[in-house]
Amino acid sequence: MIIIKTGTYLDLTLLIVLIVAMYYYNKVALAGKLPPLRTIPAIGAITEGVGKSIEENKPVHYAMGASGGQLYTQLLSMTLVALAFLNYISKLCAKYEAKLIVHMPYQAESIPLIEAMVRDGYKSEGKPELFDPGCLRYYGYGALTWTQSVTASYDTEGVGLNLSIGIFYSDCPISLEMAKIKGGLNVGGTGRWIMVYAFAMMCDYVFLGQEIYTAGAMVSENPLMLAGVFVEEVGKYFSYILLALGFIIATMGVSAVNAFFAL
Amino acid sequence: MSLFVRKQLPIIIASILGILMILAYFTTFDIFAQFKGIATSWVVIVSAVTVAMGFVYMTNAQIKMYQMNKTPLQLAYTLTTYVFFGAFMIAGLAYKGDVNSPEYQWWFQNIYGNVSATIYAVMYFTLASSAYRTFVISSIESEALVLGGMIYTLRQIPLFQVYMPWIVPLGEWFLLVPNVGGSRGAVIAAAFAALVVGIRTLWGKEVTLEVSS
Amino acid sequence: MSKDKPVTFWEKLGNIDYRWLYALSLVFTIIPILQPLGLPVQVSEPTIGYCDAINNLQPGSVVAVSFGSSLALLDEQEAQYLATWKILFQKHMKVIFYCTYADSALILQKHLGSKVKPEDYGYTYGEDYVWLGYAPLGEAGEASFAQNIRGVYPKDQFDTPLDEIPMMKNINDQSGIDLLIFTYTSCTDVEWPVRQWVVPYKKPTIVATLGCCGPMAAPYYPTQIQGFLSGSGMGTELEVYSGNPGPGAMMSDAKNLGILPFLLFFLLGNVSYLGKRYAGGKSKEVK
Amino acid sequence: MALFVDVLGGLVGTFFIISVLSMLWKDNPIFRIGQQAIIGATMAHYILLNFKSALNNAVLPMLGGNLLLFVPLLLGVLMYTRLKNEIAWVARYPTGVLVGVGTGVMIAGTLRGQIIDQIKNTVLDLTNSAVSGNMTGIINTLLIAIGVVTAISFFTFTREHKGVLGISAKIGRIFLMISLGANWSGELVWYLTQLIGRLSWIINTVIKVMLLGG
Repeated sequence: MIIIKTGTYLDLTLLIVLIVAMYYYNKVALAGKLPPLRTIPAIGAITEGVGKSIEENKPVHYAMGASGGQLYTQLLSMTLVALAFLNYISKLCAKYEAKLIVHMPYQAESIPLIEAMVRDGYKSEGKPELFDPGCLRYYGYGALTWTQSVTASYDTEGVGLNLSIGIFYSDCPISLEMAKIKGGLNVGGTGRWIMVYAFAMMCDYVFLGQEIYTAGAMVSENPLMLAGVFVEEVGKYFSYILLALGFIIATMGVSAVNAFFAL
Repeated sequence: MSLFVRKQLPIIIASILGILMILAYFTTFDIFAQFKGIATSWVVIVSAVTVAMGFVYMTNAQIKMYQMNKTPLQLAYTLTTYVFFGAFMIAGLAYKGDVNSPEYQWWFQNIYGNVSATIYAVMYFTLASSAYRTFVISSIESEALVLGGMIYTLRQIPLFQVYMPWIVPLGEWFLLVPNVGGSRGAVIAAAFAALVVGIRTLWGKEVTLEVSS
Repeated sequence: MSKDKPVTFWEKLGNIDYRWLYALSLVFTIIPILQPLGLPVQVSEPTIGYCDAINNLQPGSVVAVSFGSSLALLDEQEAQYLATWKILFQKHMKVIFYCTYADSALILQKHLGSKVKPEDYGYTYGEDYVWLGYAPLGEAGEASFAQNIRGVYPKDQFDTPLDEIPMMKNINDQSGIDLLIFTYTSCTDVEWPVRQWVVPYKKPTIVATLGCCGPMAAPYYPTQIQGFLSGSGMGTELEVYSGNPGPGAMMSDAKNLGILPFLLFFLLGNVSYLGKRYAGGKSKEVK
Repeated sequence: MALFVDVLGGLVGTFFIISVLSMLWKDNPIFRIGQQAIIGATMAHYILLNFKSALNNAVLPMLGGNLLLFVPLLLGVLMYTRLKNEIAWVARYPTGVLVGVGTGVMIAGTLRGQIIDQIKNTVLDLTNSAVSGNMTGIINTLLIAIGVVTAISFFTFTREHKGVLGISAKIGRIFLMISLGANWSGELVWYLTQLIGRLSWIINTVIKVMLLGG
């Protein structure tokens, strides 16, 4: 009896390759033997931005997108990365005692995770008393109320650093540009390639596409997350191999290519 | 309550559910597909029930804003929020057809429809001003950015299509060749990163979930 | 705008207050709205293909319109829709409208109720056109519709069972439809009609979408879709090509002029950069 | 002459359009009033839609005998424990359910849609061009393939961008930049259309038709 669906063999192969690679690199990471990663300049800019905020006596703004709290869709991974950055920026704000404002996404189901990340950030720096629940801002449904409210917040409260990481749609061209106009240091990125242009054009420091995931691992300093970066590289080699195999099979014609990728 | 119940069990549940969903994708067993159908409809219900929590946090934020700036104007802003909240709730509950009633649709179209369309219009200005700042030919990368942006912009403006007809095929070429190559590569790279996050979650090692515990 | 105060002429050229750009853009956009200029429009191949796909059908052919439009994005697509409805009614097609997005029903109600009334073309509801109402189909729903219309829409918008509607008597699935017009606002959705209508049934299909989604639709033209419209620009082209003036002409005029301040500022930004780079040290300070 | 209710709608709509556009000038009470009104309106809209959905898809079917639907309803209610610190840990259960299901959906969708199909399209485009013998097509699809390979190489983090990888990453970055420019452009012209649409609505519908009766 065939238990694996036709048309998913290649998918399964790739998944197994990644799982094996993760097992291997997790062991390497726990043994403390991971080689260093290429630096991403935007990471350093986050600390710089917190310093700037303190110097100017303005708050640090963190945004994960108007629709950035997706917990059960295909974009979940970006929500998790955005939460990792939220934890990081909370720690930095607690450490340097900078004021933090979190512009929450409209998905109310993500609020418990968001609050937990911020609380943990303050707690792990030994300053839980500095956490202010009023820093978590919720603006109702959709991008239009979110973009307007974020802009209003920049206006009334000022903006030192604006860190925007997560799932962004047509909300970021306004929030990023307004932060820039109000004198904020913009740092951010999204995994949604179609919107990366806004970050590339409006941010002082940008994480291009996949860089948010790698940067997320770097700021966490967690060996297992860093190991994930190496697993991603294994995946990329797999894609090169698949591409090469495809071209070899292409010499047998279009139908052969279709048959191969239908595996 | 034990540490296991408070911390580890929710992560184990997440892992088991994730694995079951993946089995539905890979295997021919109907039971997994049925489970997937139930689970995906349940999460929508969970999410729907959670929605009022937003109201609590919205109120927190409104109070915070008023505490920061105790002026009559700020009070008026805050009251405006609740007046419109009430108006929409009444329009959505009091009339036959609830959110589909003409009364609710009047509110919805005139306010929500216009504001959402205008938000897109505002983006024209923000994109234009960011390009004024960024579209400067200072390196090979920025030249590529400007080239991709400006040629396709001109291609979309009717006047340039008429008086510079060559801009049409050139704009299309930029769009369908280098743009497709670059974006495909970026999508594939990001997809691997997303997969790794997913596998780590199933493994029970996703740091975000551990922190939240 | 940089935080440091610009000193030289070149720096000032690159640091003009953005509000000048905003104000100029507004003025240049409003002029053609007040006074249309009638600037020329060139009709592109995909638009011709789109229009001809309807023109080439015999009168009385059945056209299904999968209408997935959003209120917020209507400005970008209304010219496409209005011109399409006019062509369909002028050519005496039998039309099945079905809405796939929550806002679509409101839009269609307005269009058929006041902007392009089918009755003005001698149409009778239920005999020449039907409106099946709203259901959030998605790709799976589109596939179901192609296989069994009644499975997805057992009743029309006005709660009449399809079996009681004369036009729908012999139309049960895709085989009773001669052309699909698929309208959408999420770029990747173009794959839905291709996968669910074109590949399995080789059904002639044309699509209408936003300007930014054109690049995603282009690879399917002309092999899998006979034509496509992306954005109000191609909506205007359809108006011109089919001889049905509409809101698109004003849109195109306003676009032609509205973009000019941006182009000017783009040039200023680059002149400023080059000036700073090559003449910055020698430039005269402007107070 | 337009009906009073239409005129009122037109004026309300115009107020909100001007309110939003005014934020480009500077912070002002009209913008803030509009913004606060929208928060309230969208909050109510969101609650209405979701409670209606929960009522129709869970509560009523449950009362009709489908008792299993009590589980997602309960999970939803458990989310509110986050509001009280002492029992906030309970919210991890519904969160775990959401994330677990989401992870499965994400992995399944990503493998085929975003990786294998993208590679397949790259191979197939070039193959089709080669089969048809169209030289321009071959060059274009070859360029796409080069773009794909080099763009992926740009996202290599475990090695420094030097030597062959450095060249490849540099080329990849150029492809990526062109793509960003094209995306920006597609949206710029779309947003310009939206601006025209709103201004045209105020001028041609509200002012000319509703107020002046033209």
